[in-house]
Amino acid sequence: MTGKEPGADSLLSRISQKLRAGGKVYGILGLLIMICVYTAASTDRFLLSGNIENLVHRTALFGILSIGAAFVIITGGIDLSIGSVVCLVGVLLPFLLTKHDWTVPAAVGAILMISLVIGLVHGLLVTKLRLQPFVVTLCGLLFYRGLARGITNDQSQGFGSGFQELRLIAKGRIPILGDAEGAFQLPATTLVLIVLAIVAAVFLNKTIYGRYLLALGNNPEAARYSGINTDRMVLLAYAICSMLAGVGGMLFVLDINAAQPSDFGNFYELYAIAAAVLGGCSLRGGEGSIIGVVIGSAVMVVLSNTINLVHPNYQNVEFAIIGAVILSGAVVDELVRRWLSARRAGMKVG
Amino acid sequence: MTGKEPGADSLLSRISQKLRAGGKVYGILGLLIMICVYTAASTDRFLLSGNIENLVHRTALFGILSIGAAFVIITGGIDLSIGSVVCLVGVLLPFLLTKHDWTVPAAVGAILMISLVIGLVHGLLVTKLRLQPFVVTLCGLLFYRGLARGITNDQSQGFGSGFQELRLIAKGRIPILGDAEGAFQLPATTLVLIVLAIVAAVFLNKTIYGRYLLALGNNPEAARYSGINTDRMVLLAYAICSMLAGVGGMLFVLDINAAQPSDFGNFYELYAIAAAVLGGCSLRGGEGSIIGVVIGSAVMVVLSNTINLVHPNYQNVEFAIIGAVILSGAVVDELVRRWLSARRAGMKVG
Amino acid sequence: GCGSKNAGGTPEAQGASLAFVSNGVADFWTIAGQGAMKAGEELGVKVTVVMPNGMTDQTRKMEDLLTRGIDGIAISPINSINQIDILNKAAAESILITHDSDAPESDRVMYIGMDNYIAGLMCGELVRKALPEGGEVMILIGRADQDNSSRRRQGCIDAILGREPDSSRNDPLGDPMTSEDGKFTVLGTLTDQFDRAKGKANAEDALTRHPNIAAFVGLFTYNPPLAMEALRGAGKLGEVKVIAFDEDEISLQGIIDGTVTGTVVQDPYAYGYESICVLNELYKKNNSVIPENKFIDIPARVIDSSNVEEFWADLKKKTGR
Amino acid sequence: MPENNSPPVLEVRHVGKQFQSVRALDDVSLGILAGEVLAVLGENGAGKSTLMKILAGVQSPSTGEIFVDGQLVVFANVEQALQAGISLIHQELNLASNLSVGANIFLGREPRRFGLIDNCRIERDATKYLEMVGLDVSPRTIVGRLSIGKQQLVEIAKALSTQARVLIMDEPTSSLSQHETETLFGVVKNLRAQGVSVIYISHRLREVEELADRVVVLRDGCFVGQILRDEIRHDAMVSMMVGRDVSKFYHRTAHSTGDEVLRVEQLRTPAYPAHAISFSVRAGEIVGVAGLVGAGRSELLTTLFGVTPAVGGSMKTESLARPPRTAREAIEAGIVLVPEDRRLAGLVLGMSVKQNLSLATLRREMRGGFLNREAENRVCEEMTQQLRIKSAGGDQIVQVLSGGNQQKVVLGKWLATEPRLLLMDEPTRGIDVGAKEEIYRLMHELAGRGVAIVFVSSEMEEIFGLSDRALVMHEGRIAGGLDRAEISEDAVMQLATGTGRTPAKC
Ligand SMILES: Nc1ncnc2c1ncn2[C@@H]1O[C@H](COP(=O)(O)OP(=O)(O)OP(=O)(O)O)[C@@H](O)[C@H]1O
Ligand SMILES: Nc1ncnc2c1ncn2[C@@H]1O[C@H](COP(=O)(O)OP(=O)(O)OP(=O)(O)O)[C@@H](O)[C@H]1O
Ligand SMILES: [Mg+2]
Ligand SMILES: [Mg+2]
Repeated sequence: MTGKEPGADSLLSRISQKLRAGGKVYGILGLLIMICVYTAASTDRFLLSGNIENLVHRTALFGILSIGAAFVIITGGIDLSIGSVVCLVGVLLPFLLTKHDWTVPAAVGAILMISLVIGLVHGLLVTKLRLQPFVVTLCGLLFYRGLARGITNDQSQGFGSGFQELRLIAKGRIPILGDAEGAFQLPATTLVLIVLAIVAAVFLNKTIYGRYLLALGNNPEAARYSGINTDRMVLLAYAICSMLAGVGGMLFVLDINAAQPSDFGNFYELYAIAAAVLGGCSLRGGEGSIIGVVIGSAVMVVLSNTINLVHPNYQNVEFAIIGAVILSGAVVDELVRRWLSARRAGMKVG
Repeated sequence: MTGKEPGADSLLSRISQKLRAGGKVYGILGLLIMICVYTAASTDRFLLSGNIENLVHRTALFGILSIGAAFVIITGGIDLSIGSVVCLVGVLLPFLLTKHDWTVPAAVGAILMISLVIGLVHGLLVTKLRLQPFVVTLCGLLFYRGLARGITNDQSQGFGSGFQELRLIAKGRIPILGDAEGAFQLPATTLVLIVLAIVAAVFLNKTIYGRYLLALGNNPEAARYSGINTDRMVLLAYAICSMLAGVGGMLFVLDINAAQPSDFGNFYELYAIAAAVLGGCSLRGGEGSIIGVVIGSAVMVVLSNTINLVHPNYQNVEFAIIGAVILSGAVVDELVRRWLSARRAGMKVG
Repeated sequence: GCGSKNAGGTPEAQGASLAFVSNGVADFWTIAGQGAMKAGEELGVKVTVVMPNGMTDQTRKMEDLLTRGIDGIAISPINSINQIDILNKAAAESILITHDSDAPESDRVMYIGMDNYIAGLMCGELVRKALPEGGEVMILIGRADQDNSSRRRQGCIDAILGREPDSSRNDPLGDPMTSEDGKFTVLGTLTDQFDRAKGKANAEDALTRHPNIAAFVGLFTYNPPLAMEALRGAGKLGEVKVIAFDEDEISLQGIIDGTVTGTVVQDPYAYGYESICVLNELYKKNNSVIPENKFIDIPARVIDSSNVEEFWADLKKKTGR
Repeated sequence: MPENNSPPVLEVRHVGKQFQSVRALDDVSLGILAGEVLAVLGENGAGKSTLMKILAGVQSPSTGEIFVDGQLVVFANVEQALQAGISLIHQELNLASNLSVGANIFLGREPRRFGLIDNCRIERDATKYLEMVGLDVSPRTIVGRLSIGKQQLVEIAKALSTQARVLIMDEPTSSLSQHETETLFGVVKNLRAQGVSVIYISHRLREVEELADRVVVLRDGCFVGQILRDEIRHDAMVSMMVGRDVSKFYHRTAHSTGDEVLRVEQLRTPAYPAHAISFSVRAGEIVGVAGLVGAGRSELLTTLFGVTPAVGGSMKTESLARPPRTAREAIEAGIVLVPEDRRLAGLVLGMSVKQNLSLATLRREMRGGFLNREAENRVCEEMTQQLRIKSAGGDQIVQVLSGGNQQKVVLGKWLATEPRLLLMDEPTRGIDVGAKEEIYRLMHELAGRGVAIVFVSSEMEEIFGLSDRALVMHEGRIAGGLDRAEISEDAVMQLATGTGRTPAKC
């Protein structure tokens, strides 16, 4: 290498690193801000504290699922069973509490246990039997929903008017800005998300295990040759994902108060994965940022809110709009990337 | 090298070749036979020519989608938009024919055109913009259904009691064994599948394009360095997939007579992908067999028939059962594979 | 038209903004939506028709309607006993009435529609009428786990089996049930999750499994046509009776052709139309529209060969299809 | 030799290539005559491969022109280059591992009958080319099952099958051993005789001495000069490449060997479960493992390192009583492996130099599971200095480093763990003389510090330039061991080809 190269190279590497996660995060943040500005400009109801509360609340619920999805995606895998786990958990909680009079700790404990086991099974099938994550979790998608329908015999499960205290976890509002009329109150779920997100971000970026995940997502062989127990790490990722799906599922049903086995959580895995991808995770593995993922889910939540508030008559094309936005996000991201490297080349020549 | 090496190597290679596609095909075929034997043993109604006709008919409809999915999967990609394309096509055909009085050729032509364009757009985004297939087609999944709902304003589109001749393509039965009462008659759709499957199989295994697909699915660089225009081949794969989704979608709606934009074709992409995987396609790309894929879809069709005929009370856990079967299929396949290679090692020792 | 047009001025200027919320996406609801829109035009009020996907979405859409500061909401709760919170929230911040499926436990002002259980009973009666000698009956339905469908199904079964009406029953989906007199057998209920290919397959497989099945009951709009397709395929159309629900044109044509015994129709158009009219009156503080039983009955009707033509003509006129 | 009046078969004028920030080639001009063997030399990152990729239509030049038979041409893609009779054997393997050897050889040029692929002909012709390169496997073999060396031979057979007029070989021998190399030389000389031009890239200067009619040297993407047939000497080339005089290439200093750090008895590897391997290594000893392609050398090392499970046998180190089952076990026992394929198993290409260097020591340095940034930086500092890793700093992505520096990063990762037994598989594969010298120096330093080293090499000079003792493998067995004094080309070749005496001292 020549003397001059290093400087340039480090620029290259720094930019490319930024582009890796950082850049994408800025990108998605920009998108979110744009949508918010547009909506706020179109209707004065958007910024009502009540609406903001709804938005951060919904973002929390989806964000929790998306963070889980992100961990699996970072290992280069995928989890299609998230929605079905949400469904299974969503019907089980009321089912156990109301139909079988379990105590709250027992029910919650059992459900977390089940989610954990589900995650471990996925992980074991992927690592020990070397099955493809897509296949394993696709079977999960079919299996857990079928299970939920079987257990409940196709009947919705709900809390009726009971378990109000428990439901506060999902419905509670914390008056952080005093309880003046119309003052913003922090939804409990948002608090949960903040805590989980911080823990997840620290875990991913500050602990050796996070480093291991990124390394093996990037090159499993090299990670294994470096003495990393890749199997255990992958197992961990799937466990985290299903656990978070379990937590999310419980919060969902506590919030909604009932779950229909046949469609509770349908397609949620796709939202979660989309949010993770929007947030800068590469499905090739080895890349991802927690904050980006959370913003990603916020984008989708706000988008549908925008449609409901500003264009209620376009509700039936909501999906089309969301799809179009995600795609354009990805396209713009790619184009910016190219433009930047073109610029770099230009700078170098000139 | 010594003299014995080639012998050993070629044996090795022949076994491994069998294992690659052949073995898997035998595996899935065995599974299908097992299920059929079980069902036939449990109920004498299973082998009624009427039921067989239903089964081959349904297999045809899903098989066509699965063959399309297989081509994309072989390139190492994935198409999540199949179900939504089925939906879009399924509502457009009656919409154009009944609401807008298009002629049949015009409508069919336009729809095939649309499917083709969809496939090309996917392909271009994947090859030229290097976007991840999962992301591109996930957006497709959201977009095309939304579009279908928008176009039809959420009203289901149907042929009413008209277009009986056209519908014969999907409903017709060909009395190949004479038209004696209760004699088996070949559904027209099955004929379509057979033709498509043969063409696809020859294309994949006997033409250079098929080989190019397999090569680039395994190692795009190697294919490119060998002077293969990989982008064009990938484009082709996505085009084929969406075209077949279009054809399948038309047959579905002609068979069922009406399509509800919000539900038509929901999850069909997952069935198609599952069938392809069952049939021996590797989602890592470079592997796949058409006949296997067709058998794969047959397994899922027969399975749900089995449940309806033998265990109707388990009808609501049907998904669970299908999921379980697919998974055990994958597991057994893997275990057999290992057992065989252990055998090989053993042979070497002895 | 109902009620009175808003006094003077361009309607849009001071018209209320009202919402009509369904419990899902279906033709039934697009017809209802048309009724709502029509009323909106006549009264000069802004009407938003909302068709959510499932309970979570319905709750979200409700929240956002309230954020919009909607003046009145007519909703068909998917799972009323478990949606009290959002319903009461809506009742508090706006004017809430229910249609199609009631939520008596909530603070809703009133209910417009009919009782799905009773409609189910009527459907069951049709079955008994179609099969004087009795026989085996298979029930086809989209989903069994939402209020309207489970009540409708239960009513149908109770009538077929000639039980004392009791809407609190909930029979399992699978196992066959035979009436006291042993004449009628309900073979079971097949769900298809709105997947029509699956729905058709269910009907076909039922025919395969039960050679001497006597009748299909299709409890969701699209089920009867699928049953007819299956029967046509098996060459048993007309031989096996089809009892329909709702007013799919194929079903109506079937009644004319004699391949369908009859259908029980609600009046979705009226649901939509009436709901908006009532909401508008309530918005104008005219509470006289509230009957003391808080229930405007839009009874389900039995449509059979005797009255199908005029019904269909009327329907076409209303919906312009 | 070639008659110089006719125009060059292939010529580039003022070619430059710019990657985002890297100037890989800068105004390079050169031509090659019919029937000429042109060697292109240069340190890692000099731009050799880039230039070749441009000639073969894989990449397009940022500036400059290409001429074939004096005609200006522009290659839009590989196909056009092939049409023009130019074929390239890439530095990295580029085969479809799911297809058969035959299918790979004719990939993109399948013979057809009635529009369908003619597999019979493929097999027939493939066999011909396989024989040429002396690879004794069936054309039906799935490529993925072959060892890297054999795959390299398949690549060569593939290139030969294009009937090219200009055959470009980018480090074709990097994973070939003496035996295959000589077969290859035969092929090349043969081609030259037939008037085919060959551009030959290698870091093995001895090969160049033997083959080349002319040597061209690149440095930092610039043309620095050329050497003609009769001036081609090792030191001449070296000094032109590195711009300085690399004296005393192999340091043959005897090491005072300490006590035994590894004893292997009856160890059997998956590739050759039938053959048991026994030997031992002492502290401070450098043991070279020679053998033909596919002899099982890599398998031996990966088994010792625990990434391929031993089929049987025992292995003793101070802390281990059996073969390790995972790399972690091996590393904790002080055994580390510099793998054969650094891009596949050695490096996390997407991560930074620092992250790669610290990857193996994270656990040891962690504070309650948390990363220890100081330790990371320290390791990065130390290793970058000790190994003279040329990079734009610890945060640079290793992907853009040149081969030599990448290899140093792998070494650094392991040295940071302070190993007692260092296993190296082809440690200088694709590395330029300068870097080679440094790596040799390092190996001696480490040995001097009492680290035991077992290295696999297919390069004869390395075996007798570095080893205190050589083990020669043949089809999974250790055919024999040679003391420093006994190590000679013939001795090694005899054992390697199985014609030698039976094992004496291991
Ligand atoms: N695709 C690429 N993107 C960015 N930089 C590149 C790319 N390919 C090569 N380079 C840079 O161009 C320079 C020349 O690389 P090249 O591979 O031609 O060197 P080389 O002479 O082949 O080295 P070696 O002997 O290790 O093969 C190096 O600095 C390398 O980092
Ligand atoms: N993945 C594999 N599956 C089956 N056999 C393999 C595999 N990899 C290597 N082999 C076989 O194991 C034997 C040893 O291969 P290995 O790579 O260890 O040899 P080597 O001496 O290192 O040769 P090379 O220099 O080519 O690496 C070879 O015969 C090879 O064909
Ligand atoms: Mg190179
Ligand atoms: Mg090796």
